[in-house]
Amino acid sequence: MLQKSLLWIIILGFVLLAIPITVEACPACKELDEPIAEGFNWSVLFMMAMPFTVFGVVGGTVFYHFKRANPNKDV
Amino acid sequence: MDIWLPENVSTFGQGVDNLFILIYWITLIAFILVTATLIAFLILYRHRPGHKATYIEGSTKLEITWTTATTVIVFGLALLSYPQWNRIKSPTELPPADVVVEVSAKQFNWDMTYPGPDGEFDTEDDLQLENQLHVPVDKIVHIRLTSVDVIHSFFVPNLRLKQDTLPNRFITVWFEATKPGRFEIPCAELCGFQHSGMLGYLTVHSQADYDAWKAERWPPQ
Amino acid sequence: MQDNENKSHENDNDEHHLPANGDNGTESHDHDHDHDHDHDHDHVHDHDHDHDHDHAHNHEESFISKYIFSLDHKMIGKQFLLYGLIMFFVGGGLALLFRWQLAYPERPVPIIGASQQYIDDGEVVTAADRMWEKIFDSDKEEWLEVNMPSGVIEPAFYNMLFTMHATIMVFFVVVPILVGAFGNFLIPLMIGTRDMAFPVLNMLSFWLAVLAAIIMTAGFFVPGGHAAAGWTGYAPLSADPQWTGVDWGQNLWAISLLIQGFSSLVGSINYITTVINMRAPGMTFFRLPLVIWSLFIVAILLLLAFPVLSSALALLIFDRLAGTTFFSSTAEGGGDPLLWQHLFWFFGHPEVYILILPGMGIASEILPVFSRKPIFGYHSMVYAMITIAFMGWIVWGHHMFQSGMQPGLGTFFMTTTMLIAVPSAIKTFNWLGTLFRGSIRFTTPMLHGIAFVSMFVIGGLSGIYMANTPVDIYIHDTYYIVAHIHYVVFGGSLFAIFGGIIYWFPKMYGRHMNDTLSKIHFWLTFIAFNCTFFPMHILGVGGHMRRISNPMQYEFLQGFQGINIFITMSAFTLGFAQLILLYNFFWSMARGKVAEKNPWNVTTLEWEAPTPVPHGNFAQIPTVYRGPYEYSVPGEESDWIPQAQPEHAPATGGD
Amino acid sequence: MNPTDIEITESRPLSNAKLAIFILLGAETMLFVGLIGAFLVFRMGSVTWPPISHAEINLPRLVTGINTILLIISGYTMFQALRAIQKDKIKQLRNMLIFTGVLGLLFLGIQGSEWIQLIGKGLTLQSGIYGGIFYVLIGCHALHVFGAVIWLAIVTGKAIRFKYSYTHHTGVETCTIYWIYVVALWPILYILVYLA
Repeated sequence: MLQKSLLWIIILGFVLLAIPITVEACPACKELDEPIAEGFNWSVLFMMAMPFTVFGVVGGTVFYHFKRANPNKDV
Repeated sequence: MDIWLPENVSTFGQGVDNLFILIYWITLIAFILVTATLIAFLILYRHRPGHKATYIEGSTKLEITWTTATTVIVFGLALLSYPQWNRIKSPTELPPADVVVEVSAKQFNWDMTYPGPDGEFDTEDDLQLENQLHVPVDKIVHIRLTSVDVIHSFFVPNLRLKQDTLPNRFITVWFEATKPGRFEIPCAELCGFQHSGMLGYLTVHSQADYDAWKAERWPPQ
Repeated sequence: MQDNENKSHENDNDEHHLPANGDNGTESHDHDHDHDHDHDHDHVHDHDHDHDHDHAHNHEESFISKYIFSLDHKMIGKQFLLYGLIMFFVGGGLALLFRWQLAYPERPVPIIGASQQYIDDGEVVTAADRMWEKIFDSDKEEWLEVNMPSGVIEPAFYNMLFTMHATIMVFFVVVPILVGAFGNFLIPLMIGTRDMAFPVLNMLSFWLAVLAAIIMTAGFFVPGGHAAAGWTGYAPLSADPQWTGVDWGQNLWAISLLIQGFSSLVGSINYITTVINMRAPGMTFFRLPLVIWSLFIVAILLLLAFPVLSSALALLIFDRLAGTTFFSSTAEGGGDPLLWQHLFWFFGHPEVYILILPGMGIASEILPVFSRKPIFGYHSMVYAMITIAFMGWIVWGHHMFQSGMQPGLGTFFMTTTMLIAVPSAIKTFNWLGTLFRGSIRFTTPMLHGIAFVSMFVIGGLSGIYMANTPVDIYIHDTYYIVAHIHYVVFGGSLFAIFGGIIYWFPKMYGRHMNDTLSKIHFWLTFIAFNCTFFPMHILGVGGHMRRISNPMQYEFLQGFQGINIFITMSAFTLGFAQLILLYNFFWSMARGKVAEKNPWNVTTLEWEAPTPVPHGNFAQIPTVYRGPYEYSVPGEESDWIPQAQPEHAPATGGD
Repeated sequence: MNPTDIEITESRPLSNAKLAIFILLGAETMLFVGLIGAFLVFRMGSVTWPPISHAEINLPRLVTGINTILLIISGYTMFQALRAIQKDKIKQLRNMLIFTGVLGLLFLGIQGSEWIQLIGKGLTLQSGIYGGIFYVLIGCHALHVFGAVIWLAIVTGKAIRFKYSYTHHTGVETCTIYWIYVVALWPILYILVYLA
């Protein structure tokens, strides 16, 4: 379990570190004076989130059904 | 690497090269370590009569060690490259221009437009050149890149500069050449059947030569 | 160093030993009554319980239902393998053609170019010529005249060649073999079930793939030639026929990939359902062999990635055929030239992991078996694969560093991309850990496995250069990228494929592949591969752009011509070496040494099935008692304990 | 010592068919993610939306809003159909299925007539990205509704021939999941394309 949590902590750390960089850089995109940059920003954020959402929802549904059927069983 | 990398003639090129060389050493050491370990293991633990494998399922301590080590190294590399990247590409850190040239890519040529004596584009005194880019040495040059048809890529190996050109959009890149000379500007993005051979030339003049060239070419006011 | 977690799993296991009532209730197995495709299952069961051996003989099937429209996962797997190998030679042949042009620009290609000269003289000389004449009548001359006048490859034709080389290799070779062939053959066998969840869909998946391949190859022979915008098909180049002169070729390219998308969709639904729902009793997720884990993860990636490509392809087709302007900003009210890259790489980067993850899985199978040791850090291997897969979704922008995206996004994507080095390093170190204090047998599959690890190390390390944005400014779109992708996909995936073919050949065809030929093939491939692709790093550092047909046009590249010639020579050797594999494959299928049930002494379930594997795979569904890599367990007499061997039973040594 | 096949499959809490539908919906979502991603680039990347060239085009928000409500009702009736068969009420199942199908066809019909009007007003597939992405996005959903209606017709046909029972109705279940997915997707597209 330890490796798993360690891995996730590192990933989380990286993402957290990356976010301020992006945010900080984002005024730069506005100074490009091109609204199209705005379009890509939104699209990137949306598309980045979706695979995780879809995987989470579908995986969660399946997991819920399995857990409800056998609360104690290891799948 | 110096024998492989073409001569660098831009101010920011050394930064790129340094990062390249740093990564080169890091990856070389990593490669040698891993390969040496691999070969050593292959020899040491080859199958011999009477020799039995040891049951080892893994080691959390080791996993943590190498996970942390790699993370530190790659993150260190990332940190080192932020300033270089911003210096070259960030529009907020664009140094003020001494010379501005508009480069419009088309199948299969580079159209260079100089603003002419009045310093404004889209006026009558603009100077149009095909595949020839002339700039003075030690001066900051802004290139306004665009394209009339498909995506091309403005690549000057000696400047360590590459930027795709997009139709109907302007992207400004900059460079400051440190040495006079004639350098090639290939197109680095597939742009059609004559992509190979789409080639321009960058001529870096000394200030005096550049003034002479200007006097000769630029239409009188 | 015992892993605590494994222990706790073992305790869990005792709770769900299933009741021991194997032989009753066999006739009332109307399970899953609600699905149409399940007759096949019922059919299978009747057989299995009636006859404990040699089911295949009693199974009355016509040639067509057995070999062509087969519903059996093993046959479909073999069909995918054959299909992938055929396309491998098509794709490889294209590569050799354009390699010739790179080494000797403007010189006629040998053999093909030569025969063109014979035709010029009015002679038809070779059998291939005669066949071609029959098929295309006199069109061949016309076709060659357009694409290869006097045997020299035209620049436009050159673009078609590398476009198709990459498209075929990515979509029609590596994915079909790794996912289609190994996935179909291995998943039901290794999780201990009789077939895929939906055999009809499985068959559909294969035949859709064949249809896609036919459409893709047909593109060469339509007027205007084949797609010539690179395998990435960057719009606006691909969006408007006027930029490339290619009309129907590009449309067929897009249509073919749409069909391929359907095939992948159907296949991945099947894989995911099978892995979740059909595992043998006791086969918990953390007892799955790593190759099944990798295929499961890849199926999820394919499922979620391919539809995005489909949407992009749909927009592209609309642009080309319906007059929309999604990708061309030059038109009135036009769209955005970067949109295609945005959508394509959102699919494209996960696709890269689709190409490599099953290779990792296969290597993780082969290494423990021939080191006679458990895989080092099973759990961290699984988590590393999951991490790699899901990181794939947040790094796609690194393909667009120089495309004109905002530099701020570039910074973000660089950070996430750099991160992928971490799980990749974990995997590499774990493979090394697997070899540590093992008892290594240098069989041919093992050689391929080791080659996979070492080539993957080079491919992975060279990726760091590209991930680094400032360095990427320089090496983007140069041969450095070409070297990197080939070290990962050829050095990685294809070595895993070769290793996997040789390793599972005894189970697939009941015979061994000829070991001498396999070894010759391995060493030739290994050396020629490195000679072909390693110098490309040097070319890339020299600034050699990819996708140019004639490097001699550039002054700064003329010094590299020697390297280019060397690469071409090596590439031809590499191509020749694959003929050995081809010959060995077919020869061994008929004449190879007959294999026993479990020739390599492997613990996983596929080796529990009789050889050749009958319809329905197992006489009885096995029950799984332990993890997949129990080799050299202390205190055991035998150095391997099969997954299906009950607790505390005396160990058996193979057959 | 070995369990039989029947025990293995029956021990699974989700049938293969239902599981496959959930997985399929994941892929369907990603198809729309690609199209919506493209839409966002255009929508958020434009200073004015609709673009100046289409300023006079008014999307029929009200009619489509009513249409949205129709579709949501059809989702409810579809759910009732499933509830009916779970309570073994075959007749109610049949009625609800037919009702749902009619609502679905009505939705498609209204959409179609709107399209004809819009094309008449000059909003076509060729009129720049505004028209293009509108027809592709809404058309893709309409195709899904169309597919769902065909599926529903098959299920209804089976229901009329008494093929389903209290214990035996996965066909209805999978169709319901798909239908509700298509219904649930619509309001998102409606808000994105018509209102935002």
